[in-house]
Amino acid sequence: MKKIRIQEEFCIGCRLCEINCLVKHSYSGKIIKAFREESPRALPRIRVEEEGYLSFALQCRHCEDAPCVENCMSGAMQRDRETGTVFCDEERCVGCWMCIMSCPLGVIKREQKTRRIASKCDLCGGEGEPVCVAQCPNEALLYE
Amino acid sequence: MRDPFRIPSGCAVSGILNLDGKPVSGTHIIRSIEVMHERSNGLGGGFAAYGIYPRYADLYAFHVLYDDPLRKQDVETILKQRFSVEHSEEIPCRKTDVIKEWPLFMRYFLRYLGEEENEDDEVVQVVMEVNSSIHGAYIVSSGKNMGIFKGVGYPEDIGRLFRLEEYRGYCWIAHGRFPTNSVGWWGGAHPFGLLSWSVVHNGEISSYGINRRYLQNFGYLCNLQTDTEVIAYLVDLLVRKHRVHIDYLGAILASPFWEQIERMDAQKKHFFSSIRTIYGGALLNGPFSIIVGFPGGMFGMVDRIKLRPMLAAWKNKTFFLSSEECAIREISPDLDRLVALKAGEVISGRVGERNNYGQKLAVSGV
Amino acid sequence: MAKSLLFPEFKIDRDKERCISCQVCVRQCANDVHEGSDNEDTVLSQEENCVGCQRCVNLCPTNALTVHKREGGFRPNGNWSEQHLRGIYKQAESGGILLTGMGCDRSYPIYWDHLLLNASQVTNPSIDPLREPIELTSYLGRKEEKLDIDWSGEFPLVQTRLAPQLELKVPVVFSAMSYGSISYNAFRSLAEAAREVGTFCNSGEGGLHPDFYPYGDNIVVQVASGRFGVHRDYLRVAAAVEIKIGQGAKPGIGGHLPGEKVTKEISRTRKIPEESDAISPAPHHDIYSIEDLERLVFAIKEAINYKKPVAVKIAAVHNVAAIASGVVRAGADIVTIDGIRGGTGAAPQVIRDNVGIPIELALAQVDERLRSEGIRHHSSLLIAGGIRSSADVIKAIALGADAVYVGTAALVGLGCHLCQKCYTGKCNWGIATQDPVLTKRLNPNIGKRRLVNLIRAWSFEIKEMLGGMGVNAIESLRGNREHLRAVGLSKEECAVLGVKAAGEGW
Amino acid sequence: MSEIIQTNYLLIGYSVSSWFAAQAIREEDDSGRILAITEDDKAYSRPLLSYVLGNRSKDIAYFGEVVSHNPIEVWWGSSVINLDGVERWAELSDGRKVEFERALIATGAIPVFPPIRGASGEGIFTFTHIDDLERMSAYIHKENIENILVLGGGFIGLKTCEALIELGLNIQLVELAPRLLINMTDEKSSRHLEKALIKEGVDIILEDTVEHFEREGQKLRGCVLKSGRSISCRMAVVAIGVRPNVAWLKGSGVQVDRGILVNRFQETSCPGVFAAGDVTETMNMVTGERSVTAIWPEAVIQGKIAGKNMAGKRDVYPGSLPLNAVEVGETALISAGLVNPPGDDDCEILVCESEGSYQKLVLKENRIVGLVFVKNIEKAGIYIHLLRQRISIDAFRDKLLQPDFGIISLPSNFRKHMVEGAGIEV
Repeated sequence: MKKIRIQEEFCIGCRLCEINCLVKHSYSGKIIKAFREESPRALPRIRVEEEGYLSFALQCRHCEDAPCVENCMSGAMQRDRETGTVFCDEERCVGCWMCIMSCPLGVIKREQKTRRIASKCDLCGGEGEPVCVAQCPNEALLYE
Repeated sequence: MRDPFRIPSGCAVSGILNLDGKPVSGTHIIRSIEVMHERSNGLGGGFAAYGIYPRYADLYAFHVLYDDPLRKQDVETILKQRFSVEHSEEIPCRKTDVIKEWPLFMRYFLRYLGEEENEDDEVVQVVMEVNSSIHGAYIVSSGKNMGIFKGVGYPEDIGRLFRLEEYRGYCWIAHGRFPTNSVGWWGGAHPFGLLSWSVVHNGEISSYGINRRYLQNFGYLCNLQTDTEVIAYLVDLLVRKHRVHIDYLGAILASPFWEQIERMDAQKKHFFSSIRTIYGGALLNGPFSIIVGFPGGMFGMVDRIKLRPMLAAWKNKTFFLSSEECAIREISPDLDRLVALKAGEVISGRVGERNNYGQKLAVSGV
Repeated sequence: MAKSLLFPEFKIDRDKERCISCQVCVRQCANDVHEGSDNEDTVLSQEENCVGCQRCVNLCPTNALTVHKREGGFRPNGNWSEQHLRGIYKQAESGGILLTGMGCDRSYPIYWDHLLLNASQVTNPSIDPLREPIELTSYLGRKEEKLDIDWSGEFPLVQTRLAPQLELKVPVVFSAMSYGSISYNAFRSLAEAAREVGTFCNSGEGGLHPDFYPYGDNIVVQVASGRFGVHRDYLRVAAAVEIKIGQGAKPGIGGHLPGEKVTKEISRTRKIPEESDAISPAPHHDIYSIEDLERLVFAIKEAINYKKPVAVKIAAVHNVAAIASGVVRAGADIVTIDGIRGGTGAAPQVIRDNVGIPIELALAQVDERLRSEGIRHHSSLLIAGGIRSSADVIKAIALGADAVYVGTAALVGLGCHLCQKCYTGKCNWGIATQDPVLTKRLNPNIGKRRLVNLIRAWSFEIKEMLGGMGVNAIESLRGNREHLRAVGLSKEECAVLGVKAAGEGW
Repeated sequence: MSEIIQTNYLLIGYSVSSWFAAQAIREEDDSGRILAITEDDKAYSRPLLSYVLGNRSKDIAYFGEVVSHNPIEVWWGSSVINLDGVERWAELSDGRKVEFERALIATGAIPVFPPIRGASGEGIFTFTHIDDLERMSAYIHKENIENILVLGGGFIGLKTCEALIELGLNIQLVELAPRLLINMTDEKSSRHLEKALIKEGVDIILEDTVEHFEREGQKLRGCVLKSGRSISCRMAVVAIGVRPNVAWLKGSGVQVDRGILVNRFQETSCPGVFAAGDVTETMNMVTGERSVTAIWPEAVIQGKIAGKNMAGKRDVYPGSLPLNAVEVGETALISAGLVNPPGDDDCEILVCESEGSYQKLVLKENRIVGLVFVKNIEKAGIYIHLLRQRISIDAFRDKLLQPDFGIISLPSNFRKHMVEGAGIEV
């Protein structure tokens, strides 16, 4: 399966990935609306970590033996059998946070929607390049 | 008066060579070029003939055009500094219905007075000197046992003016001119000659500017602003001075493309890439087909992507080159072989050589 | 400290309706112009430090920012321009030489813009580059006057051994920009692009980082007055060696890489101690005459076993034609001439803007001079200094250049916005900097792709123009000034350029 | 003589451990017969019970079923009443006998129900089984319940509270210990949780328990606590703990203490008989003590390892790690490992507190051995990973619990392995 490859040597720490991810997963999908009008504001499903001059954007690696999937007792966290994407079925998610506990990268968040659910990278639905990759100004993220 | 413009031209070219060296009259070449009347527009025509002065075969035969007869004295002064004039006369012309006026044409048979090994270079020097410094006089041809006859008019009329049917030569080349802009000037007509080279040319040399400057590096001054002039000088430089084999002139003047060279075997690749690296300034770009006459033969060549026509033909011991097939059939309806020259190809014929039908020479054809 | 009389050069407009306070601008400005407020709801901008590099504008996801020249700061005055006034204020405050970067930005005539190209009509068919080959391959190096060929065999055998040549698939070479003046990633972009398109890049006087040795076949290394990083392997790994005498942006003076830019890797590359200033003297202290140059040329040729061409780079100064002739006679296989608009990482502004002559005039004169001396084929001519487009390239070729160097154009291709602040080391585009936060902003994979695209695009355009002229090999245009005509130039300028006025035929 | 069935693999009980064991067996052995015996009549996720009660989840069914070309057989509504771990046969409730090569005991745990006066009769529930869910829902609805007593502030008690809050009931939560989730919390984290519960209207009564229930006829009326306080309620949920379901193993030859004793391969004292999940007693990876760790993630990993070993591979169980999460209102709490080290232990404690948020790490010998996070829980997985992997925190000790702590803080090789390695490779 295609994965997002992180090239930390080219991450410029601009956090446009976070911004674009947030917009992509917002209600309107429009940047200004998503930031200024939608409440609660959507959460980015990618996290830029920084230390000194080093930085990189981290999101779900869609692990092969994904512990979040195994540890999800509702079956909301699952792997799309065709694309291999690990995603959370928001309908099924009950917010038990087993996934958060079991994610070694800490890339699952609690997000307030109609109720609180686990929110993580869904590779933007698995069709085409995820926005974080497509919009990374320096190609620090590759989808390959 | 000197034409200040370089004249891009259309044109017809034709050439006949008897491979046994038997002289034939000028009638044939006139007939041949006349067929291609439509390729000329009456602003220039001319002929080169080889073997026409057997009596003075060892002497330089200078044809000199005097727009201004007063310059005759100046020219002769220069000539006499280096040569002894063994014989001189006005070139006989006849008034025709079409051409009623013409400038003075003189011919001089000259013996070089200096060291033998320098004589060709001296001749070139004198030609350059006269043509660039004496306004109103112009050395039309400067070879041995050959001569160039040219002027403003259709080529067949020029032929008749110069009474070429009375000359007998083993090789004839002819040119009918279609300049796209021109003031009629007799010196601007083709063939263009230097030493025993004569060049007729159909086309336009896009690389003229650099060819001219390339030649400048070697002491050739192109003052006549004609494409044909650079061709003649390049041929002289390459063949006479750099000893390039005529059959391989195409490798320089119409070289194969790098991508073709890439695909060649190592030996050829080395040859062609060396040639291109060194002789880039001599590459003739743009459309052309040319016939070059030289003592004992002639060759034809077309540009590297064949933008102008040229055919070669053989019948018994006669070798033909022409822009159009009709011009060959006119004088030899049945042919042993007829081929169209390929891009960048040189086809030559030499007196005493077997008919090669152009086969071994397609070294750089596209 | 007394209050400065300077005020911001740029004005930043932030569209409050569009700004989403995402702080991208804050994070991207190395000059600390933007600042997030404590509650992160608003972003403020302090214009004093803005250099107008447009990095924030480019990355702002909502296009909320506009950075433009601040208007009306100085009272209009035809004589006392803003540039002069700013210079005086700065110098009155600092007491130092005004530094700047990139090339001369004065409005001297740009002759490229006064030269027009020819095209075929009727008498000569133009050639369609999509259907017919059009060749841009060029060879740089000394050309023999003639070839000795043995014609006796089945196939002719070339007897002459050709002098070493640089084969260029496109007559555009990336000019000397040292690792040090530009970042590792910028240099990598250049080296990889050069290899991809079949041309060369130039190490500048910064030595060659070991990582770039594998690119040696596409690198020209420089030997300059500081001799930084020059050693046997450096000379041998490269495709050619260039002795740098002068630079168009600062003829007659040396160079200075401040110690803070001499990082560990640069120290390793230049073979100088870390954090020490790298000072290139104004002259080579072993070249005080043309004979001395000849000795260095041949010393280098000896060092590289005569296997690669040796170039000599000089700035275009008043007597350039005669100097170039001397350089050719001193054994240079390639003469590089750098005009007044050539770029630099740092130069005194007064020198950059006032010393030297435009490259077009220098090129025309040098080419003509060498031809008239019959030595044009002894050296190839590489010219530099303000080549901005494929049109400039082709005009340079027609004037007589064998190939052109592009520096600024390549950097612009990499993202440079010509803020002219290279000397500060705070290049927000990651080009002219060694700050690891900034250098990673230039991803060499992107950089390479952009440069390859640029050169490809230019070569397509060059082919179109050549085809239009009915020329299918670049050498048939080289020095072919018949294909150039001048507009709006005086007779003297036309004469210097060796170009007829537009309207004149052949 | 009743029918004798032969199978390669017998799974006794069919919940999470068995699912993952079946999956693991199938990865190694695509042809062997796998037979599962379960009392249930469908596969469901036990931890979902409270969420279904609280209407957070519509469905109790577990979504991640076992996938294989060769399906496994499940006999629903059946149970094993006798097992001979030495002779390798099991007797089913319907009298059939199954002979097996390998068996997995995964019968889970059953609620502890204390002997309290008045506890028998309607209105009092335990909450670990799908029948409990149905009965409770029906009872709340039928009896129009408004007040409810939850006895036990442990994990199930709190999960029950979460659900009952969603239903809008008034809850009284009684816990004998001085704080909630006694093993998962410390004083401070428990206070955060209590505050959140109170905000949701829960009445918390600590250090107390039910002395007896009071009834009005059959119906529950209330209870009296040890402290003497009396509470009126018509329904109560008893959630004071679970114990492994091992009673039926008497005479099987399988050694049992509190739970089934297993070795590192999840194999019981009877070779060929394995056990996994809530029914087992395993070694705690932090303390090294044997205990029952009745949580989903352990059931998963034990099931996988048992399955692998049953199919003839060798895979070793690293030890159990108690961990869990609860959320009340906005307050989420995650806890793992050793939260309250015994006083004589040379443990180091790092704490980071801010408004509403509490993070505590327990370190021992430069390794993380336990944590409890309240509210700010999203990076807990990273710390738990470090705990599981026993990574020395020496290189990044000063970054622990810093707001920008992340993968970037970890040694670069380890970090790259985590981020770029195929899969998780932990």
